[in-house]
Amino acid sequence: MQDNLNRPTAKTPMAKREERLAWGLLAPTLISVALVVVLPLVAIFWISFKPIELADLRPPTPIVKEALRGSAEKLRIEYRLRNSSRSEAIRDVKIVDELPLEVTLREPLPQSCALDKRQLTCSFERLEPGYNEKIIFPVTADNEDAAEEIVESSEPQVTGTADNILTNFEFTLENFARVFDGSQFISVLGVTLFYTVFGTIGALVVGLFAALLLDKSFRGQGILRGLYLFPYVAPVIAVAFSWLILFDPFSGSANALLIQMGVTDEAINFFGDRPLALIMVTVFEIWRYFPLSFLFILARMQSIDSEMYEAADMDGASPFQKFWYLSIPQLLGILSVLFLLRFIWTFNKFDDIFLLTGGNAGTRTLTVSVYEEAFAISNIGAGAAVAVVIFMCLVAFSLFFFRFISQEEGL
Amino acid sequence: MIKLRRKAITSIFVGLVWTFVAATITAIALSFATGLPYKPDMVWIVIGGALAGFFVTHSRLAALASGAALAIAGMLGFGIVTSGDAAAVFTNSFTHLLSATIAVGGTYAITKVAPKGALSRHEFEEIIIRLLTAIGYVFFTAIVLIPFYVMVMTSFKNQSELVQNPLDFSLDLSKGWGLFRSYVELFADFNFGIYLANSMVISILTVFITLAFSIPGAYAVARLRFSGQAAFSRSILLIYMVPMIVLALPIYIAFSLTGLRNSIFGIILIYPVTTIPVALYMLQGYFRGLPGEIEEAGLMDGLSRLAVIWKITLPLSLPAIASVSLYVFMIAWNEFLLAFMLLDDPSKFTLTRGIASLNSSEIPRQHLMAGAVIATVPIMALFLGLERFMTKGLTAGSVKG
Amino acid sequence: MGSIELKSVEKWYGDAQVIKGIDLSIHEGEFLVFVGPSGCGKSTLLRMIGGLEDISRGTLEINGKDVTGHPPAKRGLAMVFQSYALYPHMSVWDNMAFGLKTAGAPKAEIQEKVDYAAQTLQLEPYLQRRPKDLSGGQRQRVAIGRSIVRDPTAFLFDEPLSNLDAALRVEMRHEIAKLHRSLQSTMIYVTHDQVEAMTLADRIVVLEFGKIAQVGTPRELYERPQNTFVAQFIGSPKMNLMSCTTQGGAYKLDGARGGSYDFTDNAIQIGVRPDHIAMGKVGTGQCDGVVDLIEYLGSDSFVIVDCGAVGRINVRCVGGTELDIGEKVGLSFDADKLSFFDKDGMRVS
Amino acid sequence: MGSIELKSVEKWYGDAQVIKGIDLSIHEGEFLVFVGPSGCGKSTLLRMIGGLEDISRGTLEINGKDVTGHPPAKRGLAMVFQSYALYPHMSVWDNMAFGLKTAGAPKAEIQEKVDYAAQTLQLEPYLQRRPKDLSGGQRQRVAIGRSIVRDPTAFLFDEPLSNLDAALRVEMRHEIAKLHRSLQSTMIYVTHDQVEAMTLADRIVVLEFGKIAQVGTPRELYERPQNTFVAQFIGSPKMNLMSCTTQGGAYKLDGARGGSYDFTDNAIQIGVRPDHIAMGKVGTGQCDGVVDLIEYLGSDSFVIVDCGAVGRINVRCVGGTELDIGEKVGLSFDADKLSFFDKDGMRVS
Amino acid sequence: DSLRFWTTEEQPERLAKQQEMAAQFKAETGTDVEVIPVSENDLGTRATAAFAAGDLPDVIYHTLQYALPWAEAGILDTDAATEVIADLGVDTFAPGAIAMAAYEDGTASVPVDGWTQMIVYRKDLFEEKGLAAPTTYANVEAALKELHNPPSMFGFVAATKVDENFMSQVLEHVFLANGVSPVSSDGFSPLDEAKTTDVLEFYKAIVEASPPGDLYWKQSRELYFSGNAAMIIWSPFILDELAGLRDSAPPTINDDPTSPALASKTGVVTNFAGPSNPDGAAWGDIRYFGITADADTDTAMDFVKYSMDQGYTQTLSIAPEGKFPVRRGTSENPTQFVDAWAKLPVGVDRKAPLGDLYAQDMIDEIVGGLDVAQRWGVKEGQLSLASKIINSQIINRVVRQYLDGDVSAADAVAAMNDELSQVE
Ligand SMILES: Nc1ncnc2c1ncn2[C@@H]1O[C@H](COP(=O)(O)OP(=O)(O)OP(=O)(O)O)[C@@H](O)[C@H]1O
Ligand SMILES: Nc1ncnc2c1ncn2[C@@H]1O[C@H](COP(=O)(O)OP(=O)(O)OP(=O)(O)O)[C@@H](O)[C@H]1O
Ligand SMILES: [Mg+2]
Ligand SMILES: [Mg+2]
Repeated sequence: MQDNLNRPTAKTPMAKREERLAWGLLAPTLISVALVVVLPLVAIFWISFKPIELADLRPPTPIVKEALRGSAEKLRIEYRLRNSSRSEAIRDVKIVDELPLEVTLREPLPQSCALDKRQLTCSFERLEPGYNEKIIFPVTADNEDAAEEIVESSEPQVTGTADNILTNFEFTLENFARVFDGSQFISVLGVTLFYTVFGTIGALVVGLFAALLLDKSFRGQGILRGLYLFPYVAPVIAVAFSWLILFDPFSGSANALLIQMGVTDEAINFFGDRPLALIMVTVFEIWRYFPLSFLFILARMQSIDSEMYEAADMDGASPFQKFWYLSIPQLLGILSVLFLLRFIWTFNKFDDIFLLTGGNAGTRTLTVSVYEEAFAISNIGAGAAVAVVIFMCLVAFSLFFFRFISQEEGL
Repeated sequence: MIKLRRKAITSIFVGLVWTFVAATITAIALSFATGLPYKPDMVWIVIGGALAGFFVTHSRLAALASGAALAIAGMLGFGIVTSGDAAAVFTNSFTHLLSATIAVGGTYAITKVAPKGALSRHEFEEIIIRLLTAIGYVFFTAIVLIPFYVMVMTSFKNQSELVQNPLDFSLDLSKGWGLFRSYVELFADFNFGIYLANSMVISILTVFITLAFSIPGAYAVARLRFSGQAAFSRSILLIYMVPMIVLALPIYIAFSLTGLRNSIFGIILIYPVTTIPVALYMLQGYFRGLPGEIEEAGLMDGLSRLAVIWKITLPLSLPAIASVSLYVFMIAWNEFLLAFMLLDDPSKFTLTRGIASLNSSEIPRQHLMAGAVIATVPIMALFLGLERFMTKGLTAGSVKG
Repeated sequence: MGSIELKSVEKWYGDAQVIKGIDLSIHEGEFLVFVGPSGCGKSTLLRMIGGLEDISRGTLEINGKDVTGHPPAKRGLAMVFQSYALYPHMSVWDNMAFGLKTAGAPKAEIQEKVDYAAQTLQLEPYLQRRPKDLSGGQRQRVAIGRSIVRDPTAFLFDEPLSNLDAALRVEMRHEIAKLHRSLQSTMIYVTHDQVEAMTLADRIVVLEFGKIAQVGTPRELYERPQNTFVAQFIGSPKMNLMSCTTQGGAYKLDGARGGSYDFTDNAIQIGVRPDHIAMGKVGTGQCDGVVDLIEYLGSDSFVIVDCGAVGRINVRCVGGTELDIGEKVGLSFDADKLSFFDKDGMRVS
Repeated sequence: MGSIELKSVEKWYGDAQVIKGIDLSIHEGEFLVFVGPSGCGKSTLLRMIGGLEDISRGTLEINGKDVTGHPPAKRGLAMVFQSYALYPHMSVWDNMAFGLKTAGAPKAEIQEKVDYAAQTLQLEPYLQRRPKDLSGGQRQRVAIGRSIVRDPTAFLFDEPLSNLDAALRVEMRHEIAKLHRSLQSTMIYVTHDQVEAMTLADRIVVLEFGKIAQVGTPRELYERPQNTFVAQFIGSPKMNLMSCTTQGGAYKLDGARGGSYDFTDNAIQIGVRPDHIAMGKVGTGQCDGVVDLIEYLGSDSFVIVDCGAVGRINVRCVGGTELDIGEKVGLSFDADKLSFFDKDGMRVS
Repeated sequence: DSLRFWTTEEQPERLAKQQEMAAQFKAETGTDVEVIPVSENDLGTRATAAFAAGDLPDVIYHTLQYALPWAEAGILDTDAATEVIADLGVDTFAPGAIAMAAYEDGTASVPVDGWTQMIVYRKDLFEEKGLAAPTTYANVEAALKELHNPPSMFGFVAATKVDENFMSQVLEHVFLANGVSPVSSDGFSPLDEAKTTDVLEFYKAIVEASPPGDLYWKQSRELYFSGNAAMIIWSPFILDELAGLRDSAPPTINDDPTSPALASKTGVVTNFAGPSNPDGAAWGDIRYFGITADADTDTAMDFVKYSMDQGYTQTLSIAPEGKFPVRRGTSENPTQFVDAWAKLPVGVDRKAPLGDLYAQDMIDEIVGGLDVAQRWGVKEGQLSLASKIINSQIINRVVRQYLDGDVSAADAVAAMNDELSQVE
């Protein structure tokens, strides 16, 4: 105790040097991660409370198009002024443009406009939502074609201020109301859990089996191990489409084979029927990710002290006894770690289902919902709300995970 | 149970199960190879399997005889596999010889380890394990190979051939280079050359940027003492757990607002950030495992920390860096979601995005599959060529999916 | 019960012959130690006896019964591994009981035997702990306990103490010696530690490249090594070997003096242990030399004397020594304790 | 040039104090050895001197200059690591030249120094090899060579021989001793091997839990250990310690006889090494006992005598012994060689 | 200058034709046109996304359903479209096509071409069994009874994949046939329960005669081509494929994928009638060039004008079988484009004019469809609401629930009315 009180508190120069270096080395990563992970996470919370659709991302801006139209006495410069937004007004709009020397104004300027030397300025207090008007300046020019070129080559500058829905302080709970509304949410959650739980367990069990097969050395073991990793290594889009084609109800080989073998009389619509589609996407998940579990379990198995099995041999244990009493308890650690990690990853999975069924036929998971809401229906706010729900689930999982993993072997 | 543990009974059981497996795989393999309707025949499987299992135990000769019997029975029309083309004598005999060999040979190989008579628990379990192992190999090889087989073969066929007989994957070699028509069209008409180049460039740049960021970071986390180090190494895993779709939405918005959407630059900006945490995690694990004494020797030899990283740690970590690079390359190459959401113009598509566009209209399926093959082949080639590094990379980093 | 007979036992790994025809009978109740340099095949031989490696050629009999092809479980032997090989997920009690459980022994019997072993090895306080919560010595005891409960025909030990620190090693060595005295079972023990071999063994088998170099009691090995390999392998510091010529009942060191020689065969090397050399004035004894290094060890000092053409000779001085480096001395060998070896390195006796 | 001065040096890991205030001056050209049980802080102390760990409190001076906060590169020391720590991706030549290269030495000088070191260490045939193609001893030599080329103020060795096998260890030990003799540089050497410590050191520092238990020459430590820790730590087999009472110029073993005692302080423990006990008839000497175990080692035998309440006493018999287990003997201690310790375990002298 | 042009005609052959036209346009004006294929399913999302990002292309080739919603969302520059039409001459266009895209005072987009949906049926089988052509609900149901014989022959291949536009189209077609519409001139009007029930029951009948699963255009065509379906609903784009002119979608009814045999066995019906609407109706679609709000307006207008004038034949030749000219001619030659169109060869891998492949009466039936072409909301001036209703896929979903037996017909109607009333 006395000693502890006596502990030196000041950092030694060496420690300080090291600390500075460490932060220096980490800085690029920290900044980029903050920009691309932390900032978006904050953003998604913000957006989830906003009534915002995809199209609202475009801030209301005044658009002006300039053209020299007509000829002779009808010759005129037209400024077509529009408000890009149909719901928000724009205030203090100001157009500034250079009036070329080649043209001369024929009529006095309208009230809202002024000419200073060759600089033309028009101001408007307010452009109503959906505003779309032409401002016409009749002009004369000696060479109309040349003038047109010159007039249109100088772009008018336009400025204006408007409320931006992304940054203003208008909030709503509607997005969440929408997410939690009705039976839809329950079913999506149910599907997500089914997919996650069975996908994870399935991949673990299948991976365990594969690892048992390859946990001996024989010629060709390396090739087989490489082969069994293919599903994971290949691009998801390639394998997902292969599956779709393989299981196509009309021209898929799987159906043809089943019919030919007499297992079924009618083509089965694997990815189109409830609840088969959900089972199939889960099977796909298992197929695609068993290699990972297999790899990890195999690595763990091969690191198990082989002397332990020899001791069991001396003790007279049979193969199944060895598996059950020795291997399984030894693998429990890695299995539970894998389960937790894979659980979270499967929960996060989007591509697979999106490519296989697009979330139809009862396979809509939370992640697919984000896409559907935000992009298919263009309701970004609602999509963000689902994303927030996902994120909260994950935070819960992670807390649990770290509780648990700290006792298990570190990964 | 103990009573049942006699070799004869066990063998009959093994014979039944294995004959069924043998018949099924023969039927599927031959169907896929020829397109003819092969199918297993349950009745003869039960009879033939039981008999084969019974006789096989006696001797190698008996095994040979029962194999021959099974094959001949097949040719007489009582085969465990119904031949797709019973008329063709050659195919027919080949079919039955093959299925009988697999069935009987397998049964023999599985049961031969045990002596005759009553089996000890060890011996009984040994047989069961051998049976399960054999089935396991067949099962895994089948589930892994079939989708890839279908993918490759479909890309060589045309629509009408496929619709007419979805099981027929035999190649019409007379078409010669015509078989590659889909590939030629993809490159000629569908810009796959550009997609391939885009994917390459993006993936390689991603690898370099990722390494440039993660190597110093990983070193700091692994080796240097600073306050917050422990918390830091944990939060790397946390970042790992944020789902891409959750991030994709705000990234999409931000990119839309800044004009980075629909640009390769934007993609190159965003891919490394998805891979940096993974790389950081993998590398710091590796750096921790490097003997600290070598670095300390460098310090004693008069190097500064940075020089130690550059001259000692990096050369020593080359294998790990290779693994990380391959893994990152794979992630970038296979990435779909961001490419799909952020890219609109075909001139900027990556391969995965390009394939997605093949699915959307009346483009024939063989094109889609040819696209899939084009995307799969490079990553597979890398994988097979550098299996050691790749597997290491996977094990080290890929709790991620 | 507990005799083991090896008849021309060989082991081949592919084309490499690792055990080159070993004939050995191990008597009931004997404590036999295999020693030899690393890689000479000690572990392989032990594992072949235990049934963990198959025997490529030759036969193995236990109690007169041929068990060459039998699986380990059927040989009735117990093995203690270098790394203990405890089941990490089981308690000490379960570790010890596992063998009996798999054999389907009744509960009461298991309980009784485990308790007995635990008591013998003073493991009672730890029965509910996991191996990872035990010290090295305790783990080693559990490993031994696991063997004891099975009442084996013989115990096989593969370097059981090499993972322990020096002090503990001494202690466990004494315990194993006592255990052997109380159980009176056959024990086969592999080690590369001379001290263990010398102190524990009834007989020592010295292996060299998969062959037996010598079998005998520790004293035989120390005093009458059969060849230069054993001579140099046993004893620390090792025996000094010098070239010599023999003629007419006398030997002569190359480049120095000699002494009497009462063997008929022609020896070309002479071996003498550091203990059996006395230092005297220059010109006395068998050869002269200069003190090159003095290693003071407290209880003894070893003086390394550079004798020119004869070589560097290590001499033990019990307790300290007053010599200085660079001093010239004469060395005389204890005539009774000399060993002579012929050109094949075999003892001439 | 090469004196090193530690002043109240401390090391804290968080709340744990690992080095507890060490004052030590290391003279120029001295061979100093740190010994102590595992975890006592030997490596930490060495690494603090080298600059690989920072010094939490206290100062370190090299050649009279305070270098406490300096990075390793600026201290001019060289270190040889237990695992050799060679750069695996460089050839032997490059390994040795690396330090000079980073210091920006001219080519010719590098070449000369590396060649000289290679010659000294007989590494010339291997200069182009990678470390992985060398044997353990050669690697160790390269590690030493790497240090030599840099002409360091002092050499630091952290258990440099512990990865070598016994025979090689002896050989390398002799080489290091010779190296010190020829270079005359300051060397600080960490080991847990007594033999190395005793044979190599000019002075030994015995560490116990981060504190210095005793500093002195090997002979001082062996003959006059300052406390029971050093008494038991130095010497193998270790010193026998027995409880005793002292009164009126005489000591008496608890439960046995005694002898004369000429100190004023009250000792409660008596220590005597196995070498300094003679066996005689029952009833003679300081105590009686029964022979419990005889460990025959060839050159010596150690007889463990169970003396009842006094404890088990280890006695050395040079060469063999004719005793049998169970025989009764009387033990007499060499009166000149006794050590007495007070209740704090400190020597009474 | 350069223009970006999004097109939903993304098959390479069709793309090539458009690129050809772009090249001609460039030769003429020096303006580069980048032709970017966008799949039809993505078009809505992509356009909105591009609008949000401010990087809309200059011109979009789009279907009727987007015209008004996009005009309202500000994606389209309707003034520019109106001006183009005025410049080309309003009266050279088919008035219906202009009317369908009428927006405020002008037109939302420039109409390009159109087609009507048809019931494609196996004339040979109908004749064999003495069945009447499937022009009415009753005729279809009668034919199902005779011909449905799975798995070798399915009576029909209906659309059941909820998220495919195809299902919306087919359903709208069937609804229109019975005169049922969710919009009136006042906006939303609840579906008539009796009439809708007729529709639902009819639809259930054809679904029951279809194979199981999520069906859309792909399966319809595959099954019909392989000779396993008696009737399907499809667009005229099927006409060349039916005749074996396209290798990527070959008829597989016999071993020769290039044979026109199936074409000769096929009949089509465009005008389809339900019990409550004996006059029947045809579901028609018009495609438009939309000039966007971010466009380089003048250049974009030039491009559209060019495509509708000098390049118009080229535009139609992309797929003449499915692109009937909406602009009939120029003011000088009012039938110029119609005449040119009739001579355009159809097909991809092999070519032949439609007239060579089908009997004249069938061609008349095909082309005549455009006269009776209808869409919800067109007559009522509520096309934009109708588009929203369709895009919401509510009808698809509820109908699917009804088909799956989850709800009764009456409940389905109620559910649709309830949900549709909330669409705005
Ligand atoms: N599986 C194997 N394949 C090939 N050679 C092997 C195998 N196992 C052992 N060996 C070789 O057999 C020889 C004997 O090995 P063994 O382990 O018995 O030596 P050891 O005497 O126990 O050595 P140590 O003292 O190092 O344990 C060695 O040369 C080793 O290389
Ligand atoms: N980074 C650290 N954090 C906390 N404690 C440490 C750290 N490094 C070493 N220690 C502790 O400091 C003490 C001294 O360690 P050190 O390595 O110096 O021992 P040592 O005497 O060299 O032992 P050995 O003989 O086993 O090498 C040990 O108790 C160790 O647990
Ligand atoms: Mg060994
Ligand atoms: Mg240490």
